[in-house]
Amino acid sequence: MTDLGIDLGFLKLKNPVIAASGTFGYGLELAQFVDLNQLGGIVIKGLYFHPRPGNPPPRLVETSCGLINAIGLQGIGVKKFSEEILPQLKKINTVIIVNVCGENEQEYASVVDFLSKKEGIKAFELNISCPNVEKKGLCPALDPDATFSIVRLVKKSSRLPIITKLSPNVTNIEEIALSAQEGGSDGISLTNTFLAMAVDVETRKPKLANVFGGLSGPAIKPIALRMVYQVANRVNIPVIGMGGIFSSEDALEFMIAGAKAVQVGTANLIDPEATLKIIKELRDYCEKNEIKMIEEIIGTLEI
Amino acid sequence: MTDLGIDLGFLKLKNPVIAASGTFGYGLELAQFVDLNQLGGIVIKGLYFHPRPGNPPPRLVETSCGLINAIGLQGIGVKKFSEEILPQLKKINTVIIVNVCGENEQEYASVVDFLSKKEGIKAFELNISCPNVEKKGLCPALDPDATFSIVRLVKKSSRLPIITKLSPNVTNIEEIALSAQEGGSDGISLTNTFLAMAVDVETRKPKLANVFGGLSGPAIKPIALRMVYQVANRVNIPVIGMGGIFSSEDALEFMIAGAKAVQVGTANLIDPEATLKIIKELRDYCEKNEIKMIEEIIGTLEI
Amino acid sequence: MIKEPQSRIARKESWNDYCLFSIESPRIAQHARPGQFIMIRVNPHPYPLLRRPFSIHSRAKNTIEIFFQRIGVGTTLLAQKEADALLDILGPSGNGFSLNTGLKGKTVFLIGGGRGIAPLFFLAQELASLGAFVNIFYGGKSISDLCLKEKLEKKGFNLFCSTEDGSFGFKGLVTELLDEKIKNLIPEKMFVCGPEEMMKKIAYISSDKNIPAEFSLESTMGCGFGACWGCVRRIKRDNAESWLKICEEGPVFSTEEIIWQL
Amino acid sequence: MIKEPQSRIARKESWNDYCLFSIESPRIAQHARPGQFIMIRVNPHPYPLLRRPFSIHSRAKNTIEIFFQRIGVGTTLLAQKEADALLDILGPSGNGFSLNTGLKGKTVFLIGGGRGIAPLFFLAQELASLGAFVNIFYGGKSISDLCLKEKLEKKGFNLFCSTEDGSFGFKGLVTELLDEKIKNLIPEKMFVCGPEEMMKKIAYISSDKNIPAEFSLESTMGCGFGACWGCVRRIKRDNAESWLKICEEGPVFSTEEIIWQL
Ligand SMILES: Cc1cc2nc3c(=O)[nH]c(=O)nc-3n(C[C@H](O)[C@H](O)[C@H](O)COP(=O)(O)OP(=O)(O)OC[C@H]3O[C@@H](n4cnc5c(N)ncnc54)[C@H](O)[C@@H]3O)c2cc1C
Ligand SMILES: Cc1cc2nc3c(=O)[nH]c(=O)nc-3n(C[C@H](O)[C@H](O)[C@H](O)COP(=O)(O)OP(=O)(O)OC[C@H]3O[C@@H](n4cnc5c(N)ncnc54)[C@H](O)[C@@H]3O)c2cc1C
Ligand SMILES: Cc1cc2nc3c(=O)[nH]c(=O)nc-3n(C[C@H](O)[C@H](O)[C@H](O)COP(=O)(O)O)c2cc1C
Ligand SMILES: Cc1cc2nc3c(=O)[nH]c(=O)nc-3n(C[C@H](O)[C@H](O)[C@H](O)COP(=O)(O)O)c2cc1C
Ligand code: FES
Ligand code: FES
Repeated sequence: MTDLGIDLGFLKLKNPVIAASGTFGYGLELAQFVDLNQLGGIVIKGLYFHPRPGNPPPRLVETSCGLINAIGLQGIGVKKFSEEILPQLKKINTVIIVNVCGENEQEYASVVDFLSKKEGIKAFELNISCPNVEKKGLCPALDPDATFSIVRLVKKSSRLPIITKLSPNVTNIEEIALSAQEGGSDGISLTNTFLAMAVDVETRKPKLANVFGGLSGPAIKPIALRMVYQVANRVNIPVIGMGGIFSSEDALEFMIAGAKAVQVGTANLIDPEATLKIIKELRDYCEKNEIKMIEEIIGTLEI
Repeated sequence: MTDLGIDLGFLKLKNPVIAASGTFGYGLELAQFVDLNQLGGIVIKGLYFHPRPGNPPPRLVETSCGLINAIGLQGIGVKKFSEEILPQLKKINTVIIVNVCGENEQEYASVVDFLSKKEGIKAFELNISCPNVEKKGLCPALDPDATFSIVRLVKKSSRLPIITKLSPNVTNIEEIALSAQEGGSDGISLTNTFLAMAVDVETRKPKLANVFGGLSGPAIKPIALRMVYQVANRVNIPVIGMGGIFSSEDALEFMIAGAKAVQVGTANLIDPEATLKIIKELRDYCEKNEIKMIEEIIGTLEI
Repeated sequence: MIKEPQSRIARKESWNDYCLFSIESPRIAQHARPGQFIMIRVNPHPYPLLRRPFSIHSRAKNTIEIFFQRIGVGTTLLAQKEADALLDILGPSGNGFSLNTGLKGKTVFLIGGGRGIAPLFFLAQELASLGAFVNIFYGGKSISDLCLKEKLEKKGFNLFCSTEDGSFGFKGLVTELLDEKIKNLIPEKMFVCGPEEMMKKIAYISSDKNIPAEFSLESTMGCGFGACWGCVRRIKRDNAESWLKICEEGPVFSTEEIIWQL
Repeated sequence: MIKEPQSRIARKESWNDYCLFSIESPRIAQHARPGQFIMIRVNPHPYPLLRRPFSIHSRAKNTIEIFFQRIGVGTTLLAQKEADALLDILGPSGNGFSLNTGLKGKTVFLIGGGRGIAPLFFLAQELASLGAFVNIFYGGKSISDLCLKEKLEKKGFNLFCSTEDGSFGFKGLVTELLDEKIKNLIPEKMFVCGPEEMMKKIAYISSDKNIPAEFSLESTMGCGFGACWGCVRRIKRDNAESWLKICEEGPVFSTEEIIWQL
């Protein structure tokens, strides 16, 4: 019987498969399909301090093997979350990570500060990389200094480990990852979505009301995998990889390239059981290849 | 009868559809399928001054709606090209553009200098953005200064217009485009391929001998389109758009977003008649929508 | 909601641009209510990527029906499937139309444009069994859009058809036909599904003549079960406007609730 | 090369992991030579993206055959197609095996591993008609990999079979079987198609015993018509080694030409 457990140092997971933020709602939406206790972890949909209306529709466009979204981080805010959602999440035996958003550094800090006082959260994932809030797709994760200063500030106000989530829309992903590490981040997750757009050629209007959105899904996997490989070989804090993971083979590619754990996003929307399917297939792969502990395969890529 | 003609200022095209470099060989390989005279133009496979061996195989990996290539710019060099290929290309009534490569600024200049003296070439496309020559995917197009200085140098030694081909692997594509413009580039083409990789989970080796390669095809279209839109709204030289164009609808998305012409790459490999099909469909679209000159639709995106 | 990864297509019927499947899915059939929908994964590959939503067109003991129009890649691939093929479906999703006993003996109008007729057939049967007098308005561009008219007649519903080209029934928009009829017969309630423009016009009639009405809205759906916030529409509830997930809170809303966007 | 976007599957035969299509394509049939291949577009969508190469297994007046193994997404989708389906194909590609009249009355060995048998059947027929004595070595993991053995026997070729599990014929690798036979019968020439390892071993035998041999190589192909430089293998010609496009210059090369990579 293979041990699928993963030790991130700051956090232990029963297996490497985590539900990615924004594709798993507040965790409970998928309970009707998935035994949440079996998951390695759940990253909650991005939370600002106050409730957010989100973007007008259309918010989604399907592309070839991809999905562009411009949800705009519609959300209920930290107060309602901790009063209405968190109590139910506590009953689930899996690691709950809150994806933290902010209009500015201070808001990130306030969210972390507020939620640090609550029970039931194991870590924060700093979403400094959402491309579809500001019209031009700008976000702190595009700049090393902005990344460093936000991470450092938030780390101060947090009782809990900080995972910094990076944007793929950069020239030098290693540089950004290093600044997050310097800032004191306990771990790094990547990638968020790729800034993208689509045009309706009949109306000659953008297909998204927000014009720009974030591309996710199988289309981006080869680029995300490359970035995860680059970062995992550069930093010395744990890296959580994601981007188009739909199968155990996808997950294994990221882990062999150096990711200690993976997040599954878009796949949940198409198959709510995707995470469980991947966990099962990972176990099969390990048994077939006589791997006692799945951690053995992390970063074993032969060049 | 619609006028599909495009005036780039420095170059007139009979239609906006150009075959992209590296996917159309030296132009003649597809003559068995395509009446080359009907094309808006052909960009020749990247040429260094001297012949190049290229990378060891495997050079290709198929991904979800995408293709990662690491050909490594295998090629015959300028001498053999101008002696054996160019004479045959002269017989074709379309615009021939040579895709120029170099190990360093000087080599770019030498290629342009050598070929400027030959008949039958209408423009050069500076490939400063090939991700799969250097192992780490580095190239001049990742840096504004490198871009500026290479363009300025080459422009000096060239009798012919220069189109600078940009890399999508950057944080700020507008900035790079502006430096190319400052450097004196007559036009800009984008995007080249996205730095990517794939892992064989059975052997735990990279699927490409070169480890990294460039991702192309429908998968990248939404990101490439976004970048073309950003650049076209920022520079005042003509922009040629590409990235996953497989149909006239794809081509129209790029033109409505601001591209004056488009290049079709990977699509040629799957359907050698792709360019002709797109030209025909563009004509149909214009007639259906009573567009007299296709140039009318360029940059008409309503925000 | 239930995932049925292997639901057999028991029967297929097809027309030029439309297709009808009867799908074996006892558990979904058992819970289905009019106005609810299912999410179908068109094929196991990543293209097309997302599931596609389809209203439940009718329900039997062990089967549900869907009736759909071929408008793109997913519906085209779906229409290529034959009887006995297996479908991966989720459902039943959403809340559906409100069926209150108060409608017994009352006149109701069900107004469907093109594929919009899909959910109304199921609804009509349930309303009839509640004892309401069901009048169905069925509009299309041309007679070829009215594939279900015989089926509806056979069930004995009072049917009014319209085509824009006049190839069958009233010549013009279904909303114009409605304007006509409503002059001498005011329904207790209207139930509507169809193109945005058509629903907007009827929403106007509904508030103008204050006849209560319910509308089944569409939007591109990422998941169909509330996880992505992709399917929102502008809705007014308890005097507050917000972007509501129509896959969960809808797809059916009342005249007062819907804020129509231009 | 010709593009035939609408070639009908005239006949389909299938086994557990293998499938055979007879495809109507008069123009490709007319030009086909043994060792050449066609490029098939598995479906009109962008997934799977690239065409897949398949050797021409046999040729009749208006049809060609392909024989293929299901190993992934493309071959699986292809194997799901039924007779009368239309295929988008390019071909004939490559140069194929050399057929010289000098082989009249001579003994030749054709050695195929698994799906590697595909091009050899066509070749065997042509060599036989040239008057050569054709001996076919047909190896597989198990008897289920030897689907074509009856077909080959019927044609009257001298057939030697091997399976790794001993479920049919010689127990072991086809190269071991070859080692046996070659002791008392030295062929004039060998023609080989199969897994890389098998071909490497036979290349060694070829140069060791200096028996001329030709090998049909594989590699991932982007286009199949020389446009992408994706399909190269290391080849020695006129004393110069280089990466050659096997879709144009191959897929068939001789012992002396091939530089085997580890
Ligand atoms: C709750 C709900 C219930 C539905 N019930 C039915 C039904 O019973 N029968 C039926 O025929 N259809 C129904 N639809 C619409 C159906 O889901 C879409 O037609 C289908 O998803 C289109 O998929 P496609 O891949 O064929 O088209 P695509 O290739 O995805 O799109 C083709 C074209 O159609 C447009 N389009 C895509 N989705 C929609 C949409 N939801 N509404 C309008 N235009 C769209 C696209 O913008 C594009 O221009 C329903 C939609 C919703 C939200
Ligand atoms: C010139 C030529 C002629 C061929 N003739 C035949 C034939 O007659 N019959 C036949 O069955 N096959 C033949 N092949 C091999 C065939 O093209 C591949 O099996 C097919 O492309 C696999 O496609 P897929 O989508 O099913 O597999 P994929 O999903 O693309 O790949 C599945 C697995 O198979 C591996 N793979 C992919 N392509 C190849 C390949 N070319 N060789 C070995 N492993 C591969 C992949 O790495 C992956 O691990 C030929 C190949 C070439 C180059
Ligand atoms: C509909 C949708 C909503 C998302 N919302 C968030 C979010 O709130 N916070 C965040 O950090 N990432 C968000 N993401 C990004 C995903 O978490 C993930 O990083 C990205 O989609 C790539 O992974 P995937 O290809 O597996 O989806 C969202 C993605 C999608 C598709
Ligand atoms: C096999 C292959 C070879 C290529 N070779 C070159 C090249 O030599 N020079 C160059 O500038 N771009 C090269 N490219 C990039 C294409 O020209 C194009 O920029 C890119 O593929 C995106 O367009 P597409 O998605 O339509 O293919 C190559 C692409 C492929 C797939
Ligand atoms: S479709 Fe995902 S929330 Fe409604
Ligand atoms: S497959 Fe493209 S050159 Fe050989």
